[in-house]
Amino acid sequence: MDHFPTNWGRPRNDLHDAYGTYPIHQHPQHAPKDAFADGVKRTQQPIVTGTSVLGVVYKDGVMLAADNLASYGSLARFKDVQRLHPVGNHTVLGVSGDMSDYQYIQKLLEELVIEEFTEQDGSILGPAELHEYLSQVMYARRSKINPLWNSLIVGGVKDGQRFLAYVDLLGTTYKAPTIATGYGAYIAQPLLRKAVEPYTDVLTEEQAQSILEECMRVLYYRDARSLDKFQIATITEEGIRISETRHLASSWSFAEGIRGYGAQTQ
Amino acid sequence: MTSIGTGYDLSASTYSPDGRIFQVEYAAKAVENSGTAIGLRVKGGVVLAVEKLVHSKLLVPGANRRIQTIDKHIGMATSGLLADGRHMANRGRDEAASYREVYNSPSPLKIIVDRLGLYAQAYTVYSSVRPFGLSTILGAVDKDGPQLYVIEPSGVFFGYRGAAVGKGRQLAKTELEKLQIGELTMRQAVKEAARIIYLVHEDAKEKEFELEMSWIGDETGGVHLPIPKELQQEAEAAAKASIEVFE
Amino acid sequence: MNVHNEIQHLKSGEVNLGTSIMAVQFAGGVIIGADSRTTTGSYIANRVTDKLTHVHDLIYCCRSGSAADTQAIADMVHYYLQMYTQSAGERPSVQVAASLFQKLCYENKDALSAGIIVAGWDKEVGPSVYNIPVGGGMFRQPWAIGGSGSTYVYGYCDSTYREGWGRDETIEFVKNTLALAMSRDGSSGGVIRMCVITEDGVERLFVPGNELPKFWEGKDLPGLVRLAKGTDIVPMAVEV
Amino acid sequence: MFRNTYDSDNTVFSPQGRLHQVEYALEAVKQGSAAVGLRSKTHAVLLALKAWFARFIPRSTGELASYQQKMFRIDDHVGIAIAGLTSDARVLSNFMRQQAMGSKMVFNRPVPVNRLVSAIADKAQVKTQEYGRRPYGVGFLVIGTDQSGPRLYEFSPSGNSYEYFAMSIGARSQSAKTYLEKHYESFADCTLEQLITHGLHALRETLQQDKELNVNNTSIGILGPASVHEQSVPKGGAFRILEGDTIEPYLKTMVPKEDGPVTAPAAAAPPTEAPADDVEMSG
Amino acid sequence: MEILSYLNACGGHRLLTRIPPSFDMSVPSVHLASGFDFSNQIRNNFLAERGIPLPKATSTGTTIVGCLFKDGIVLGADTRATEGDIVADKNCEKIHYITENIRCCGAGTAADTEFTTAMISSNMELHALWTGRKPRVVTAMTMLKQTLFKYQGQIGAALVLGGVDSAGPHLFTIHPHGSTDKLPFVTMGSGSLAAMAVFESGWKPNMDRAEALQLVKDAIFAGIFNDLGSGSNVDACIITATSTEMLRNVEMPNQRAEKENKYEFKRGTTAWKKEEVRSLITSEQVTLIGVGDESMDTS
Repeated sequence: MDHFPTNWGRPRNDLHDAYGTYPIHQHPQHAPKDAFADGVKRTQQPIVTGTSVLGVVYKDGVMLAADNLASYGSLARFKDVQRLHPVGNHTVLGVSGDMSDYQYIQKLLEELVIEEFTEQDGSILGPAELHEYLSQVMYARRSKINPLWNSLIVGGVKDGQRFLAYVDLLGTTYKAPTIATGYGAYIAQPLLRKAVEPYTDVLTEEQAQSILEECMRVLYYRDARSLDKFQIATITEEGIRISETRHLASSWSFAEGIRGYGAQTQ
Repeated sequence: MTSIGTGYDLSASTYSPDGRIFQVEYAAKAVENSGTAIGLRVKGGVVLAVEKLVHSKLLVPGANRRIQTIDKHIGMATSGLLADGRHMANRGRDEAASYREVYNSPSPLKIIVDRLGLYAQAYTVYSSVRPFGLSTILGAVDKDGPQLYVIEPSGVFFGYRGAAVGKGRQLAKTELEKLQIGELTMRQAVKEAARIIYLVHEDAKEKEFELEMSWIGDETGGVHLPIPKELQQEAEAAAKASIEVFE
Repeated sequence: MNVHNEIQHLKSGEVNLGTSIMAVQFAGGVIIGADSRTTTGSYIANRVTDKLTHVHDLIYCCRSGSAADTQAIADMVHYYLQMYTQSAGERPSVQVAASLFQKLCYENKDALSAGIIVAGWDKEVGPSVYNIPVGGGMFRQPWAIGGSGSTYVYGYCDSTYREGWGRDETIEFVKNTLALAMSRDGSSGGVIRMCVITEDGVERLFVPGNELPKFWEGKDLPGLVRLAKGTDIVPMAVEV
Repeated sequence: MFRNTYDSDNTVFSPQGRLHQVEYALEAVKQGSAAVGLRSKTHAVLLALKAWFARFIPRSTGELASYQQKMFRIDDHVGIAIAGLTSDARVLSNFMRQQAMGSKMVFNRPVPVNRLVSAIADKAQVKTQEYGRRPYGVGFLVIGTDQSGPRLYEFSPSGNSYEYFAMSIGARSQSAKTYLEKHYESFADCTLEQLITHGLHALRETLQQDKELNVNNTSIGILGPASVHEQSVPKGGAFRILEGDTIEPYLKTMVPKEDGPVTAPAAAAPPTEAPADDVEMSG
Repeated sequence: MEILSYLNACGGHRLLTRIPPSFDMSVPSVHLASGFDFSNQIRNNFLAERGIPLPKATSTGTTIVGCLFKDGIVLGADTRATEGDIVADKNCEKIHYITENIRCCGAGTAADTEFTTAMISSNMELHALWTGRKPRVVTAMTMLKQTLFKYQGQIGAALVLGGVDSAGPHLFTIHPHGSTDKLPFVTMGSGSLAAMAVFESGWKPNMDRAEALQLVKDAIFAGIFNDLGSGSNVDACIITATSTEMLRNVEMPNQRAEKENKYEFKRGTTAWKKEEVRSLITSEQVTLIGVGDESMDTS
């Protein structure tokens, strides 16, 4: 019991002490400060970054693709980074943006999955639940003026439902049959809209794969922060498959005859 | 127990004239009245089993689990006050999560046991709280292989190859000592565990019970999981058969 | 990721030759080489650019920096060298060409962003390579590298270059250096274009983007399968 | 119960390892009027006996007298019936609602019922271990649905919670329990109407001699598709509480009680002096 | 005057005025230079820093493309013109005439593309008359890039120039700062990424006329449907050695649909409770005086 009458009648904070487990003498005397209390300035730009992630819905599930590059400014710094992250057996997260924030998100999700597992009650977090959770995390962080500098695609299949949705550093969310982040939103999205959106219920896995590969190729041609090594994650009713690294074929032969930028011919 | 009623046994913060803390001993009594729990540390893993006393036939069989999961690789069986068991498990999860948070890797069981031991001990030094009426068996497979520990209400803990707590612990320990525990496979250990729980229960002639078992090790990929249904049935059938032979 | 900023940048329209360029002299001539990427922000506006610019019969330049600035400079030098040839009645030397570049670059240094390598063959000294970095200095070198990608390969060049190489060895050196720079520098990439300039003329060489020399580029990542029926939990990771 | 040395504080174990304060709290649950819960493969129902506020309101006010609230809606998929201190129940049910809303907001999923029950059980456990607090004086029957269908749980002030096929709590609940134990194996395949009839039969067992179940003293909580007697049921068969005239058709389905075989033996009901009224904090 | 000349010295065209080595810029000019006047630039930058923004120039969010094929060039453009977030013109023309065999698509500041191409068109005409030869695409390209470079990006024109001349088909892009690219397929404007994606996945060498036109249409569609700055219809222009075909509004994918219903309310839709008719006419008795002879003459 708190014997200071001034502390009585305050609203409870179940978020802070949901189970009333604080030993009595340790009850916090002060409510947590709000985000603006200190007037701190936060660093805010991404440092080591991953570029576009693509996601499509097809006949049997959802497919994501991302290359294996983490850039440091214009330096192609790490060329074997996996940006498709499986969560449980029904969901894959595709991440572009800051790689340190991505690792932090991985940690959050790991903690969440373990919490869920330790309940041992058969209740499982599917893609829709994880997307909702991530959107809450992202929005909460941007509201503290300290965003996680990422664009995320959450894709999965659970209970016969295909799920593909987006959330970014502002907490913006949307669901769509095709999603592309980063430069992919400008370059791959038009191709995906045309090739996938009218056919989500008929596209086969092979077709979806070749569309994604084609988009990854165009991105490799046109995005200066991309790489010709990429992976594809396929999520179906059976579970998750993430491919080993694949290498993009590219075509350059038409360039051989080009000379100069204007009148030059030699 | 000559000190009962003298007033030296009303608080965990009070010693009796002969230097005992009766409240801790009383807490241990709560364990002694509770269903037996055992753990076996064998080749490649750990097996946990509890004798779950069924106080009503309206209970849903298989629900109301008494073996809990602390982390992917850590399981926990308790004997004593059930609600205290959940409290301890929640604390264990917090500790395991906090280890992961800092070190980004699964915690060794020793660390969790150490922290939970300290936690239990803290409840034995203040008059404002009571000790946990709880003996806890913790099993895990960590980077050093299979591990098994028991934490007592006083906060002390020891590592074991075979451990038993609760009402039937004496008989169970005797049975465990007969086994070449280190030589058992996990599957053999499941059968032995089932047999021991059945034996101990038979001995006490208690009301109905349900056998609950779990394992961690090579068979589960290092993850703490309930025993698969078929194996459980097989083990229970064998246990029942052995009891009949025994009789 | 910061697409919005980069699009802003894109709209402002400055086109950059974030580049890897190179020139090396050898006994009989010079090899010049360049990647083919032109970017606005991180959008590749042209993936097959020709950054090897003809300014006279046996004199070429490699351009890095602003596309507009370097094209304007090269066009002017091209014009002056034609005028020079007409009035002097002979081919200009590489030194003359390089000096014109330097003059333009130095006198307009505040308005320009151009790093240029001039190379070629003349009858006075044979093969020669001049480096004219941003600011407008002029430095004759046996080999020169430039552009944003060059910062990644100084060590490689220093440890690899040997005097006395022949044509083919020099070509390999240029090709490998550029491939290394292109693989690390996001502002460089595409194909490798090279010119072999000798007394006899200019020979163009072309290495398509899918046939570049390969160096270490990280491991290939393994695949992964998780069945929905299986446990939701992955086995504990064991560091090997 | 006799006064003993070890029963005045929840932080004291008796030499037998018992916690008398917690056991007394369990008695508080028995002071409340009875509640019954049971489930089939498709439905879960709660039935409760509403005590009349006779103690506070003179009988002469007749119609104006109010009945105690025995059921609370937690979320679309969860409802509870209570027995014991109503004010404690309100604190806990409010907490449950917050947990349910939290789950909806953060994960966009209905909170798993077992976790909801465990959460209040864990809260209750703390109140059995620290000085200066008393254990909650209320027990719950919680019905809910999750991916595997309808569920029924009991929560008690000791911090324990169990899942049952059928259960009853509160005054004279042992009589109802006896009825349930006798019939529970048939519940799984019951229709909603049959299930409610069983529930009413069980609840009837807890009545004092001269009392009958009627539209005023009975509440029915339902989870699952609509019954033939229901007009407008929330989408997906969400939890709803039936009171007053709407329960008339169900009361009619009860088989009149014959003295003898159907009734549980009188000895099974624990003797109690307490009135069936709910205990008030101030009382 | 001194300040003015100092500002001119800092202005965009300093580089070019310096190029003839004989011209000495160190002597302050007393004449205002022709063309754009940048004398307010520093003041305006200062004002912008103080939080007074400059009015924004009208810019065409645009998709323009060009593509080489077997017999020549196909150019394409959308037809949306925007002012900020307002669609100013739903069917403007972005493929500008340079000469009969050369056309130029413009993106960027509308007025700049309009007037720059018009000026070059005029100069090309004069040049052709002067030389007596059919105009060449590189000539137009050189004029354009030199003009744009002179103004150091201040003329916001991003162009796709295409045509066929004695040396064959040619296709260029010209960026606002004056850099050019020579490529078999090009895109420009805010929709350039979308359009380029279509080219990168669909272009092949030596296409026939129909294939090339379809590819150009698809590229413009990608801009129209994916880029908010582009919209409305597709214009195309096919230039071969023998002919130039301007295909105005060759595709119109955004026609307004016919309304399915009339949304007029029937008489009596609104019920009323009482009806009252009041005469608003005031009648007056007028006595005419002297009717007859003195009445006004009317005809």
